[in-house]
Amino acid sequence: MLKVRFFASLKDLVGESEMEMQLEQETSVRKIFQQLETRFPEIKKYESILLVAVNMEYADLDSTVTPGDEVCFFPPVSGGTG
Amino acid sequence: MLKVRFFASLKDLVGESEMEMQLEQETSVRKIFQQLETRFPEIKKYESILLVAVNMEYADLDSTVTPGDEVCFFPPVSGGTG
Amino acid sequence: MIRIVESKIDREKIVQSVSTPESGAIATFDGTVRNHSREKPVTHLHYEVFPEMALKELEKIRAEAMQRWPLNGMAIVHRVGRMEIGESSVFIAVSSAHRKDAFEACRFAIDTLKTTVPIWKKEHYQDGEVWIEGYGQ
Amino acid sequence: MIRIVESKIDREKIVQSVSTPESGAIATFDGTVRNHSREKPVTHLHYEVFPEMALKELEKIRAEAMQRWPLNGMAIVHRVGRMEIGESSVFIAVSSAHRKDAFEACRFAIDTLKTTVPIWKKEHYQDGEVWIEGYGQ
Repeated sequence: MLKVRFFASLKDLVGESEMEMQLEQETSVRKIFQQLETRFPEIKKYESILLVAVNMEYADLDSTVTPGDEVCFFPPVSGGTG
Repeated sequence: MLKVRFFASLKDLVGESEMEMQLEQETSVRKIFQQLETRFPEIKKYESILLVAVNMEYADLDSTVTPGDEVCFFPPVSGGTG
Repeated sequence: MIRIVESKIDREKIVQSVSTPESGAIATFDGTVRNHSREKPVTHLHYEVFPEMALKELEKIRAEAMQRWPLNGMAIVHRVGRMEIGESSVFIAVSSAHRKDAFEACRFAIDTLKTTVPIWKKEHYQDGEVWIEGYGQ
Repeated sequence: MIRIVESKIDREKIVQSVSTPESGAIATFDGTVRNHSREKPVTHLHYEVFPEMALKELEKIRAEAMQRWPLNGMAIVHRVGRMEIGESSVFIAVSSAHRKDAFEACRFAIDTLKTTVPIWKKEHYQDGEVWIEGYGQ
């Protein structure tokens, strides 16, 4: 199993803040993203800008995920003001 | 007449914060300073570093003073911290 | 002090947390909610956060700053949830013996926060709302 | 707000004086009394001022900053008289739409103040006292 979380506009697009996905063996973040794309085609437009974190550390689409990991997808951050 | 004021270590050196000096006609700040030097020889060491203000605007030893002006002599400023 | 809070930011308390007898300078940055954005009137803001990771990233910023500059203290507090015009969304305070270091580290902290800390801003207008997503906006 | 004061500086009040609905950034600089100077322990400080001219020079700094950067407000308050370790001798607050301008103007203000505003610091030690005279010290 793999825990997947979404934030901000990506959460709105997916319609939920987290979900579990089947994962039996090591794979790449990209593969996970492609599975999401089949369910949520609109997510494609985020491919070139989205940020990825695996177990709360920044990663990218080529990073490896293994069963039990937590993968987070979110848009570029916009904290603060000024 | 001319009003002359001193601040910080220059005030300590001269022993008072202000004095009046005779002045009948236009002269230079340098001339005033030289008169002070005859009374307070130690003031000489400030010649190259001191700041001068005439009527509360920064001036220098070559500036002109006329009767009724206020001339202030003080060491380089050191306000603030950090 | 590294915090994500939901209530009003207490600037004075944060400044006091970095004040030390060895410090001659405290630089602060206060990010406040503007009444307009890209020529559009803003009614209020809402910030969403990924809390555990945001705290980790804020700690990283402080650790890097403390290593790069001779600082005595750095505090970063980010508020999340709904904020009104004029309220502080983020407050950073940095103390050091000399001002140059405090200024540079303070600016480094806010610049880095805006690209690495997982917090997102949603601007609300009279006629709708928009997620702000982008680098350093 | 441009002030020379003899009592404790109220940071929060000064920050509020520059806060406007158009501002997204407030940068501040707080100059605090250090417990040492040139390797020597300091017990307290004393600041002397040429009040009328100091106010004029502070106003000039603000006028120049408001002209050079798109600011919404700038406040400078300098305290004079006796100050204890950790207390603020000077506090500067600058507000602007964007942080770059607030940071730059704040730094300009403290750097300029230290060379043009007629205020002098006397450091007191266990065994005596010394006028600090020099540029930007």
